[in-house]
Amino acid sequence: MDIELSTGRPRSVAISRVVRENIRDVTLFFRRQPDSPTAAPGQFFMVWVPDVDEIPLSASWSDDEHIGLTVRPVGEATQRLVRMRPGDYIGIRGPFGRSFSVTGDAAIVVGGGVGMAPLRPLVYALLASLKQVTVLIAARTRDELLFHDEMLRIAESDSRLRTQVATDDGSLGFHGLATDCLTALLEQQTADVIYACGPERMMYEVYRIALRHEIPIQLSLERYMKCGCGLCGSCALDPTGHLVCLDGPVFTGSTLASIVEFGKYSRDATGARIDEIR
Amino acid sequence: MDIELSTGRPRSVAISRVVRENIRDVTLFFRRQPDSPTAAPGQFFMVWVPDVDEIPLSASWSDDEHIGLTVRPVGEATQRLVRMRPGDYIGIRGPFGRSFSVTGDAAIVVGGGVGMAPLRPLVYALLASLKQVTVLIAARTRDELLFHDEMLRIAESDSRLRTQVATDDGSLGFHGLATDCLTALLEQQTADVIYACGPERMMYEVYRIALRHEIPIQLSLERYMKCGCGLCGSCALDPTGHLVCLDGPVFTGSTLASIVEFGKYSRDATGARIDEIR
Amino acid sequence: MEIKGYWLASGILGVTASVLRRVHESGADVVVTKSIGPVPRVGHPGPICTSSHGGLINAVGLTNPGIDAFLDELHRLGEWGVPFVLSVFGRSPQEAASVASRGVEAKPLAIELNLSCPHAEIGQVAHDPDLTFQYVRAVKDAVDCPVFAKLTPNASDITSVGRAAERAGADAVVAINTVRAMRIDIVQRRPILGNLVGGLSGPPVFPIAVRAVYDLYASLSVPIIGVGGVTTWQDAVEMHLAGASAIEIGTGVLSGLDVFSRVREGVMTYVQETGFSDIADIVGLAQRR
Amino acid sequence: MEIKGYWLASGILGVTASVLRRVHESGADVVVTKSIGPVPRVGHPGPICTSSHGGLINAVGLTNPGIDAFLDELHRLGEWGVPFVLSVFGRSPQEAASVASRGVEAKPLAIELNLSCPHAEIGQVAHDPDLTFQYVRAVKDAVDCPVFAKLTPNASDITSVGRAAERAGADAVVAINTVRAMRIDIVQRRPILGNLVGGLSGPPVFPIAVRAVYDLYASLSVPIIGVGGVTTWQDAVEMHLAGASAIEIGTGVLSGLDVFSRVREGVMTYVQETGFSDIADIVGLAQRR
Ligand SMILES: Cc1cc2nc3c(=O)[nH]c(=O)nc-3n(C[C@H](O)[C@H](O)[C@H](O)COP(=O)(O)OP(=O)(O)OC[C@H]3O[C@@H](n4cnc5c(N)ncnc54)[C@H](O)[C@@H]3O)c2cc1C
Ligand SMILES: Cc1cc2nc3c(=O)[nH]c(=O)nc-3n(C[C@H](O)[C@H](O)[C@H](O)COP(=O)(O)OP(=O)(O)OC[C@H]3O[C@@H](n4cnc5c(N)ncnc54)[C@H](O)[C@@H]3O)c2cc1C
Ligand SMILES: Cc1cc2nc3c(=O)[nH]c(=O)nc-3n(C[C@H](O)[C@H](O)[C@H](O)COP(=O)(O)O)c2cc1C
Ligand SMILES: Cc1cc2nc3c(=O)[nH]c(=O)nc-3n(C[C@H](O)[C@H](O)[C@H](O)COP(=O)(O)O)c2cc1C
Ligand code: FES
Ligand code: FES
Repeated sequence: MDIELSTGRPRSVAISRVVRENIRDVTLFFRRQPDSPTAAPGQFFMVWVPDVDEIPLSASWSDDEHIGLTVRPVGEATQRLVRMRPGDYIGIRGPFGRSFSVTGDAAIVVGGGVGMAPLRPLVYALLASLKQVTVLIAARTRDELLFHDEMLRIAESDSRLRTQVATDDGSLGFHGLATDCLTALLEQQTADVIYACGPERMMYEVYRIALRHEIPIQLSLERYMKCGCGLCGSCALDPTGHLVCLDGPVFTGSTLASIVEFGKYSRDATGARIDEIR
Repeated sequence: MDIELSTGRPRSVAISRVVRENIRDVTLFFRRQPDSPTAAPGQFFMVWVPDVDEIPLSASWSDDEHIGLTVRPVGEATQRLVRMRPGDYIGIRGPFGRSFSVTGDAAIVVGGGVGMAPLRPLVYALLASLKQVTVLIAARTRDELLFHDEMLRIAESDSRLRTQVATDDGSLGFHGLATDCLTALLEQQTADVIYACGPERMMYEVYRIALRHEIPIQLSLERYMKCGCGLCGSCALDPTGHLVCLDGPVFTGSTLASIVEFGKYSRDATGARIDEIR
Repeated sequence: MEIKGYWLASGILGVTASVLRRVHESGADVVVTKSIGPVPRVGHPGPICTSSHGGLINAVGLTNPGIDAFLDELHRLGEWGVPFVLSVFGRSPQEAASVASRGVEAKPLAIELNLSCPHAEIGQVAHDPDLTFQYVRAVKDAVDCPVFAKLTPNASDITSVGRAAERAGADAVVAINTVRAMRIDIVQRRPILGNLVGGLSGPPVFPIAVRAVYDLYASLSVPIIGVGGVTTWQDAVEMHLAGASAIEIGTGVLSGLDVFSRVREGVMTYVQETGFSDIADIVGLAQRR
Repeated sequence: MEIKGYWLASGILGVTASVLRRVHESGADVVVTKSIGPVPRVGHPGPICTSSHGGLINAVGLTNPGIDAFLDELHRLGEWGVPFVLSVFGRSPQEAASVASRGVEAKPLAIELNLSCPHAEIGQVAHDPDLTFQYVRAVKDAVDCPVFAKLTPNASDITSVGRAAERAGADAVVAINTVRAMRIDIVQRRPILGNLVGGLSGPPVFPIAVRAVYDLYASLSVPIIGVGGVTTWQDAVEMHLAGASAIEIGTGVLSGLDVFSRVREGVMTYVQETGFSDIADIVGLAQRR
């Protein structure tokens, strides 16, 4: 048993670069410690925000030299993070969890809001494996689209990537929910795998659409996490006891079929059930 | 720092065979644990004698399968050991210490009493490296000679080994001390290295003889040992602070030249100086 | 209940029925729940854990949804037939007793009274024999099922505390909880854990636990439930020989949920190969001599 | 004396002047002797040490030749100009004081009062603030040099004991001594150490020591000498940040006698690279926040 490996110790890293992605989200970069592994698409870090808390954040960027985390401010920890400047310190444990697996030949990738964070490296991984990829970026409004410009730029030079936008307010692309856009998309094209990350309500609908079309899916779930490494149990799913931190955060449709709480309820910081999903 | 490696934990092994070597000494064999190293000639083990104590004993036999310890009963722990039967347990830590190094072309090996224990594997190592070896086995009386028959047997088939015996009472071989025998020997033949183990009084004389003849020597010293691994300090030598367990037990003549207590005094179990050497 | 086998220790994964069932199905004979208090409790801010020189330090801070919400989980465990022990804590003997008496509705095999969390304010109970006596007595008076007292290695004299628990009617003692510890980040120059200090568990505390179990076995007549740093069957054999009738495993689940069956199988093989007929036969054997 | 630098901890190699000089020449700023009592003492039968899960357990049992014989060694240290602290113990405050007052003949930099060996009969002193006060006061009254009180992590409340030592006039406190522990041989089914129980040291106890130093620094005004599990410069920085002015290294010598200079150089580089001018500047920095 290697506790150093499975749990780790928060290691302080200085923010090297801060990139504002849209009116809400900010990407923080730091140098990867040479002796720590790179993060595969879908893996996450436990991020120590000094004086506040430690929270899970997906790697939105991971190469030999740098790691990037894209943060949406929703509470104290994330607000503190998006205000950070180069030179400020955060602590990092990880990467943790199971990554997306690259399968099939034609993929649809559905990202809602900051859910695009783990999907960004996935798109690169899919293209590197010579797949056809349609990425559907959804947000409430055009100013909140994440990684849209970057995806457009890739698509310009790589015809295997197609981009599609959906905004709730119709300010760009499809006017409506990501799920309605996906349904429309599946009338024009087919796919042999769907990847999604975003609000659970959205993912639950994506799951049902995929089920209807009999397309395999992989979704990245969120649950409250205290340890990130299979100790505390706060991220356990009913009724199987799957742990989001260890067995996820990426789950396949067939696993999700056995998770009764998926799309229905989750738990708060005390472990109490709350009939609320994000 | 690997405490498992440097200090170890006594591991219980069952005695597999007991061989009476002469009227005093007994060799105990046990199976080597597959994950523990073999002992080089001159290395020793800390041997836990249950209910009594843990004492240092040299490996007199070490191959892939077995380790042998040759014991002379002098007090409670050693008396308990020589009464052991196959199936009885002892605990083993080690091997510890620096071994003899095989050098030169013609060696003289001088063993006094149970001092032959670490020299037995040395003789084999020297012969394996194609050296000329003269082994001088000394004891108070012929019934106390250690490994004499074995050395004779080797010498029968390997002309590079010559054996010589000295007994205090003249019951076999040279009548007199090992050191007088050595002096006589050096009148007939030369050597480019001398190895010795035995009572310190003997070794001190051997050291002086070698000095006089300008022959390099390696001696295996004994001092009271509690830890065997450089922690407790009970085996430290004046005035350099060399540790017999870690820097020895085998020392070269040039190191011994700086040890004022060599041949003069040692320390008892409390660390107090005693003007007595064995 | 019979005190034997390999149990999940309190606080590791123990906050929902689902995961406790999974741990049981993966091989734990009995699962001990997270320590539950009277009301919901968020616990300490993160980081709540860090590794340290081969061990783990945690300061979860008794995060729990409170006994009312937790009863749902307990009832589910009951429906599923998962053998469980309910761990409880309280800021006073009365509070602990009231949590326990609500909890026994769900028919736990036993109540484990956590008197010993080194990083929550209730940590000091099991330092004091008198206070320990009061807690154990209050809970014993309130419930019909067996009551276990969980002790801390941070007490000057764990055997006095164990004897006080026994006098008060504890049906077993559990030793040990985590050892007071702390890590400091040398870049930011501040303690790592949100709660600053925490409790050490895992392999480093194993010999501390063995010693506590050995000492307790020598001075108590109730069974000892050993816990602390067990990750292999060799560790478990050692803990049994020291005097543990049953063994709880916490941090060891990081090596996989099959740790319980791996340990059980190893111990059973040991017991057979050494000519004993039952694990119970080796309990406390290191005490002869 | 100035309380700073990297010292050899008591009981490791510290029984003769020769080896203490060697340790000093290998890089230890100050060497602390083995704890010395009034009369020769053989200590416990072997085995006196065993490894355990990354740590070391010892039960040497205060082996020492007694202060009379040891004075020769101390005088030699003096002649050789080796900076040394004399560690002493006694079965009563008077006995400890008498050993100390004999010892000061040899002009040690300070007396370190071992109140805390967990495997010898004197182990219980530093569990009790009153007893600690009496010992420290008796030794302070008997000698002119600084007196350090060495504390045990096995006490329920190490800071109360530390405060008692400070009130009695201790010039510094040393924390920590070893942690109560035991290993059992599963083949022979008996405790391994000749003394059955021993004290855990080395990396596993590091976070226990950090926590003790941190807590003591927060409640005392005398300097803290940190000891326990330090083997790297990172450990040492952490210990300084917790509040240690000087650091003793014991088990860490197993990694080589150059451990003192390796640690010192690492800490100095750290201090420079982080913009401080002296190691003293980082002592206790983790306490802000
Ligand atoms: C595997 C995983 C990957 C994630 N990746 C990203 C990402 O890349 N970018 C991003 O912006 N967000 C991500 N999140 C969500 C992010 O962790 C939460 O937004 C963050 O924890 C909120 O903390 P806060 O203090 O800012 O808000 P709070 O005020 O504490 O809470 C706001 C919301 O966040 C939830 N939350 C709080 N703490 C946690 C926690 N420790 N674990 C899970 N949820 C929590 C609360 O339940 C609440 O719904 C991810 C979550 C998970 C589980
Ligand atoms: C490196 C080394 C290798 C040795 N190899 C052998 C060997 O191969 N065969 C053999 O018979 N003997 C060997 N000895 C000597 C052996 O260790 C002692 O004879 C033994 O320790 C005596 O223990 P006892 O309880 O029988 O006697 P005791 O009554 O305890 O003492 C008898 C004598 O042995 C010395 N002694 C006791 N304990 C120790 C100890 N822990 N370390 C060193 N000396 C001690 C005492 O000082 C005394 O002089 C070796 C010693 C050393 C240091
Ligand atoms: C993350 C974590 C949470 C814990 N929570 C509790 C708890 O709520 N109640 C309790 O009695 N012990 C708790 N403990 C202590 C464990 O039950 C156990 O006594 C200790 O960890 C030593 O065992 P181990 O080394 O097998 O983990 C917790 C330990 C850990 C690591
Ligand atoms: C073999 C050994 C002997 C010790 N003897 C003493 C002693 O005589 N007096 C004392 O105060 N501490 C003694 N100690 C405790 C150490 O001085 C130190 O407090 C403890 O080992 C923790 O530090 P470390 O982890 O750096 O070894 C001894 C420790 C060991 C390992
Ligand atoms: S976050 Fe702790 S078990 Fe998953
Ligand atoms: S025997 Fe302990 S240092 Fe050599």
